[in-house]
Amino acid sequence: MDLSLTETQQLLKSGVEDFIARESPREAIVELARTETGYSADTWKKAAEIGWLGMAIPENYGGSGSSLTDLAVVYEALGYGPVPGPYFSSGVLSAHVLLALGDEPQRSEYLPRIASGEAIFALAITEPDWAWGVDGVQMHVHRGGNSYTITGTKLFVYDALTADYLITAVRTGDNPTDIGFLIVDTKAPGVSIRRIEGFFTSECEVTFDNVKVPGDVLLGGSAAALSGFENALRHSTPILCAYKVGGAQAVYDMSVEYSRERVQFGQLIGRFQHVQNHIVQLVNHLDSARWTTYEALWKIDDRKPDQDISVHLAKAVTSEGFIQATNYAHEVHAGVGVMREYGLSLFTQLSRSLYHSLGDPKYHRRKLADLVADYDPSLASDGSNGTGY
Amino acid sequence: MDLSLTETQQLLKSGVEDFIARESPREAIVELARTETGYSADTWKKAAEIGWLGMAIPENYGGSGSSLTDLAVVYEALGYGPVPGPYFSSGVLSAHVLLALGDEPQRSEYLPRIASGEAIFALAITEPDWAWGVDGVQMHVHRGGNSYTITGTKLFVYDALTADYLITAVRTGDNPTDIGFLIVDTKAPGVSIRRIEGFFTSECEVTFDNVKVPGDVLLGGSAAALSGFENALRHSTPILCAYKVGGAQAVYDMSVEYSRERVQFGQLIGRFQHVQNHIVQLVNHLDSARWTTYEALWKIDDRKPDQDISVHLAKAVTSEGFIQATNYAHEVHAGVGVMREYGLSLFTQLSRSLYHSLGDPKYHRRKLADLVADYDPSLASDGSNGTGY
Amino acid sequence: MDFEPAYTPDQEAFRKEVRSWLAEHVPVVEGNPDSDENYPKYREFGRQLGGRGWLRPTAPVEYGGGGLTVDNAIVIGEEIDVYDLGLPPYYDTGGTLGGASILVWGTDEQKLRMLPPIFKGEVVTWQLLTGPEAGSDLAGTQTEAVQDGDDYVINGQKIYVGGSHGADYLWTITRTDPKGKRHENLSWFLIPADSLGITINPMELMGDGGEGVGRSYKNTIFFDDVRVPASNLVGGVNNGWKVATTHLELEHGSGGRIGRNRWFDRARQRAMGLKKAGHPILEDSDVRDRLVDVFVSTEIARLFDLRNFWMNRSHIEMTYEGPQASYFRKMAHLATAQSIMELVGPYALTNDTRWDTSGRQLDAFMKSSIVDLHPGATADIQKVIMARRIGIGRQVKEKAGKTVE
Amino acid sequence: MDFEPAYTPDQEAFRKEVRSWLAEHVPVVEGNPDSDENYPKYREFGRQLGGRGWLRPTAPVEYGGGGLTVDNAIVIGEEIDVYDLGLPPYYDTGGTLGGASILVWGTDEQKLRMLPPIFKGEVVTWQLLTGPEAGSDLAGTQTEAVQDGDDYVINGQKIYVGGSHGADYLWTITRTDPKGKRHENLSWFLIPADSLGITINPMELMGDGGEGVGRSYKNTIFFDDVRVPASNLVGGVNNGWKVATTHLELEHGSGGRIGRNRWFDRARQRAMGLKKAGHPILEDSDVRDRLVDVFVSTEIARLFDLRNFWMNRSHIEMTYEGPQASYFRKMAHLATAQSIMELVGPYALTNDTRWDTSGRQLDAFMKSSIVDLHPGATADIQKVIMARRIGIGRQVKEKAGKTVE
Repeated sequence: MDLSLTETQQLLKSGVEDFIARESPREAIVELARTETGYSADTWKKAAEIGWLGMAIPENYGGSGSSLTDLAVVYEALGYGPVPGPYFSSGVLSAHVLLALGDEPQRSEYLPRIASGEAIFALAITEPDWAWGVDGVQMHVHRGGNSYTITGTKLFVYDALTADYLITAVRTGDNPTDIGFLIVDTKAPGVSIRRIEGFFTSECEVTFDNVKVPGDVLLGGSAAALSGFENALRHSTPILCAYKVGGAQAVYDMSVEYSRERVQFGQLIGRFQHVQNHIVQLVNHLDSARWTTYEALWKIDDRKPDQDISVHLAKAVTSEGFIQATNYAHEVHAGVGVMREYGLSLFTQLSRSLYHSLGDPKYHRRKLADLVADYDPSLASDGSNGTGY
Repeated sequence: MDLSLTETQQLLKSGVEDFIARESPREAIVELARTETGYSADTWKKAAEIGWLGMAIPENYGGSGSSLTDLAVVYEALGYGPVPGPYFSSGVLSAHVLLALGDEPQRSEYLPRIASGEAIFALAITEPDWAWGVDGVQMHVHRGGNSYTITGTKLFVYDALTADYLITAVRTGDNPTDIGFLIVDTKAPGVSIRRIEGFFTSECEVTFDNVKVPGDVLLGGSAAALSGFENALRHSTPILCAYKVGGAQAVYDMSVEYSRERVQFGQLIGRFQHVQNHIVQLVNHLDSARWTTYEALWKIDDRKPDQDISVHLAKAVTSEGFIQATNYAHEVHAGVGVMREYGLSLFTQLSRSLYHSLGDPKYHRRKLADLVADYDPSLASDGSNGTGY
Repeated sequence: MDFEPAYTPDQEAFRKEVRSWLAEHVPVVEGNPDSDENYPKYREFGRQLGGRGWLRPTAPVEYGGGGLTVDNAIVIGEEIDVYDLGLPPYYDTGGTLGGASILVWGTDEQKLRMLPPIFKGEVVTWQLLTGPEAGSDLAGTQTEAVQDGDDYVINGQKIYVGGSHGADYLWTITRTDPKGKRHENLSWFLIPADSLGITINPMELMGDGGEGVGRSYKNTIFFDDVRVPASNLVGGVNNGWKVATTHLELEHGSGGRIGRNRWFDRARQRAMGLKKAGHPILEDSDVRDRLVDVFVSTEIARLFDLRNFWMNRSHIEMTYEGPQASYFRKMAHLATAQSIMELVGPYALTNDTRWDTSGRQLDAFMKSSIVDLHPGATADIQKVIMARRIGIGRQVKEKAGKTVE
Repeated sequence: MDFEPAYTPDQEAFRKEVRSWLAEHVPVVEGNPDSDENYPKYREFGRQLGGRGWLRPTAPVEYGGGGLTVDNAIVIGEEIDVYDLGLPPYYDTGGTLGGASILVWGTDEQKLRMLPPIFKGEVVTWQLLTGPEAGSDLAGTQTEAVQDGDDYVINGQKIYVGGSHGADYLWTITRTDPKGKRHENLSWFLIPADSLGITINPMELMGDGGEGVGRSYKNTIFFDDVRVPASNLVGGVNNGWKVATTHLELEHGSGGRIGRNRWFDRARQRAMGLKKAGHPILEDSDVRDRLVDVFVSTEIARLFDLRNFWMNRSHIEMTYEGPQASYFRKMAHLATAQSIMELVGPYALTNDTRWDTSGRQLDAFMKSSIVDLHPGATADIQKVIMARRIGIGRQVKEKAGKTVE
């Protein structure tokens, strides 16, 4: 048993943290939030050069085939920023989906370009009848000669505005498994994308108006493909969790720091038990998010049983925990916390925006219920470890 | 608008409080909890003489036909004790059911005896397949000649051990509305009753082994009867709520008092914000329970619209609030609070025991959802008041 | 007990009058009511209300109010509530709270001079309560006023002030005796907003738009040698803390209100328009559960406000009830925002013209439920005040501030 | 990262040995394990474990322990966990915590004399931490010890002590310098329970049976001129607070554990047997939601314990983690008890022989989840310690107590 990072991971962690402190300090991130694309293309390029965008991609496709835990080290640091941009959408989620569903020519064509940062991918699943997962996909595709035609709207698509390609889920028939994925060039005629106004970070509306997609880019479309897609989600979700853990850690650090500086009624506010209580609850949410996430990473990296239990648990806990962490931080900070330039509200906004990404807590808790309510520990555990449920 | 008690109600309140302080002080109640029946027959007799057991019963049946708010004044004080005994089961719940469902001879026979305290009634609805309400009634009745025969078990029946008669819900057919109520003499052959061990207060197991019940005692058995039964519940539930409000008030008073006496680390514990927080949360639960209950009482007494909304709201809020109130009180009291002789744990036990009585919060919240999710305020409100939803 | 106001035939007749007048005068606007286009319409409507004495119905006529009974005031409040508006129908809490303070603590001369413009809706007034060094700790303000002849000279800075459309008057608490005892060294001033030396800069808060400053915002106000006539000092020199307790008490919720449960309505209305995988989401039991969460907590908040309204109007001595209502509402709104986010999904987070149908209400609520944790004393401070008033750990309970003359 | 202990072939062989030995020796009992009938069986089993050195596997052999590696100790812990038992398999936290204190602070002579009986399971030891005047405030104890020749004479009272089957030794902290500074006026004593002047009276706590004293109970202990040899003072005169920090630290959860998520199992098992209106309640989505509540919060508690176990055994410096695990578990259990009550209905509240199928576990948990909020420092105190260790409002963080020699 060893719950620490390896020495290499420690080095990776401090490297990433140094890079972010230099390239993307909090003040710069506050400014980025005002821009049209919402992220720094310059930082993106440098991150690609270092190799972050290829970590989820095997070496033969131009990546480094890192472990999920390595990947999580990077994303936790990005979340600490919180560095904005389509890093997760392209370098993790889309990479995993392409790996799971693409055929050899597709992988060879797109994965190296994702790894190099040259092509940005995002995943378009959800629609105006909002529900996470393929059950919510109602947009039909029409086959015509050597191409597919799609018309309709995808909604709440993270990072679509900055993407070159959208992996777009479509319904190919009426059976539950009749789901396919098209790679749509965002510059194709009939595609229009705009950011949706509000408390969102990067959610977009994507409209397809008779968009023609060449016939060789349909991924999946079978039960086996859906299981591959689920595998891609299984590997991506803990990385999103790590990003939120990083965010919650930042919010915790800000709160502890502020408790040591701010004086009211002649005392450091951290001496008031009400304030202490907020930070205690905050660190409990932070550590809950952290250790459920780490256990999920370990289970996948080490091919342990019950991976899905840990992934659903981590996602439910981190999504809720990130929101609660920001709420408690706001109670600690009072007025200062809602001043835009201070930076706390970046995390507040993110915690809300990412709440529904890859499924909200209710979704994951119901999946968890299906897995654990009838769980028989003797079937999954090897009988010798203490982590059976 | 006037949210105060009337002068008469104020007098009633102080009369009841004086009586309880004299006849049933907290120390005596702690001792009663050790006895077989769990209550004082002597106090019961005196309460009957004063007329408390007849308050819910019209004058022509030997009662005083008081308003629900008057009744609530008494039960809030009883809950403050908390005075144990089948007061509510007999004098409120059973009285209301007999009034709603009994024919004239039945009312004339039983209601005066309830009012005088001579006969004790309790209501037996729930069964081993536990679910509140008539949907959970599976015990069939068999008609044979001039009598009914029942066999089976009623479970978690409050106050059955001390009751002379059980109003027993039975299934008369397979339609949802085929529910009848038999008045069963607890001394009839084949009836066996025992208190169930555990954290309960007065919950009992009642077993019927081929019990013959004379044929003229079936109440209800039609859709109209079920609606009468619901009306009896509508009038009884806020009284049970008032009893819990009294309990929560007692727990609050004990906590505030203790915060002013107990010294730790050289300070009165009430000076610690952690302790203050517990009491603040406690009083919020107390006042939430109080005002939702009072509004429900007023709506019924004054025949206002939306009574059911207020009744379900009050029951959901008070059941949860009473438990939370005791939990916070335990945090204030630490070790002293779990010493039996101190008396706090009487309320703790009661808050758990009554949690499921007349339906747990989930039951009432679902009923509330059915009423409010499609609510059109223009249909129910008179358009001039500010209490539309 | 009676949870409803009772109305006489006269009051019902008055209701008809109010109703028909409002039908003619309430401005019809589209989009954000606080936009540069819409705000002036509400401002003008406020002047019209003020002209009839309906802006501050119960205030004495000699001070510009309506001189109406509480019951008639309730009628006006209920009728304007139908339009989802309050009194005044725009941001003027400085006038509401400052007016109450002047009414309790001002001299006759001050009342006759200061109140009519406020109560008639001729001016907009902002309160300045928070300094960069003193947030919750109002009595620790660093803003100073020094007497110089017939004037006081004020220096300092206040933050989180006002809104996006300017003010005519400001009021604040200043330190007038730097060496005096805490709570006995402060004075309360009404200050013309166009006085020389006042600088007003917008502040960017969470959720304000991406480019520049968005919808409605707060301001930072700098005082550099601002001269204010000594006759504008209300309540006596170094007596400012007592004056403050009046508006603090009201701000802490002791005034109460007769309200509707708007957030439940808004959440339900938004949910009615939505489907999930083809089915109306309102049929989903999870969605209904969250809707009940919203209903329960906002109903309790309504009942606390109603109780406070009754206690305040009936002159029943209040203790912890004001801050309780305020604390409960703050926390209930935070939880309600999350319930709404769970029940309508990402639609809670947008004010997009195409995808929002709540009139920007839900998206704004996601932010305001957080921002509102702090103004008018933080949730923590409300708990501290409750504890003192309840007498937790103390035999002598702290008394509530004076809210009526 | 690796969340599982790794085992060598030797350890796996050791596991087989342990497993087969346990299969032969674990007592087979029915009903309440703490009953007068069953307790002696577990007591005897403890002596057998102690004889093999498996009762305190990692303690040095010379002091009566097993002298085993941590990994072998984990193997024993896991194997005994299969039987839902711990080490020792009965109430002896006084031995666990007191043994650790003696190991850290005792002289060689004291260790050789005091530890073997404890570590071999020959004696049962109770800790006496709470006085009527000093609950959370251990350092404020009113129990006094005055030196008289080679003895100390102890007077005072302690409450919430021990269990229902008596003890051989007691240990406590006493004031040995009434005028000394706080935390520098206390001494730590090991006291034979049969000393003259000791009176042990049962206390009735919430949930103890209706007639007389029920299942397992706590005691009040009176000291009237109890003489204890000065050689039983451990850690030095007036150094008792430092000795206390060792067991307090362990009691606050810093030791961690590798555990299973028992409450989820128990809740699910109980629910499996129940139907609601004819349908298995486990098919009800509300019941499944509550089950997930139990799962989530008890899994987090398990992970916090596991992290602490790892940190403690790896000698990583801990700060707030011990009290965090303790605080989280207390609150998680309180919430879990309610979730269980909601998911199995009134069946959660009974230990009735006919209607309970949980082996009295659920009913006992309804009470213990409340009673356990307080011992080993209240939930509030755990938060206070966390705040000091995190350094909330302070630059210098308080250090954790010493738990290993």
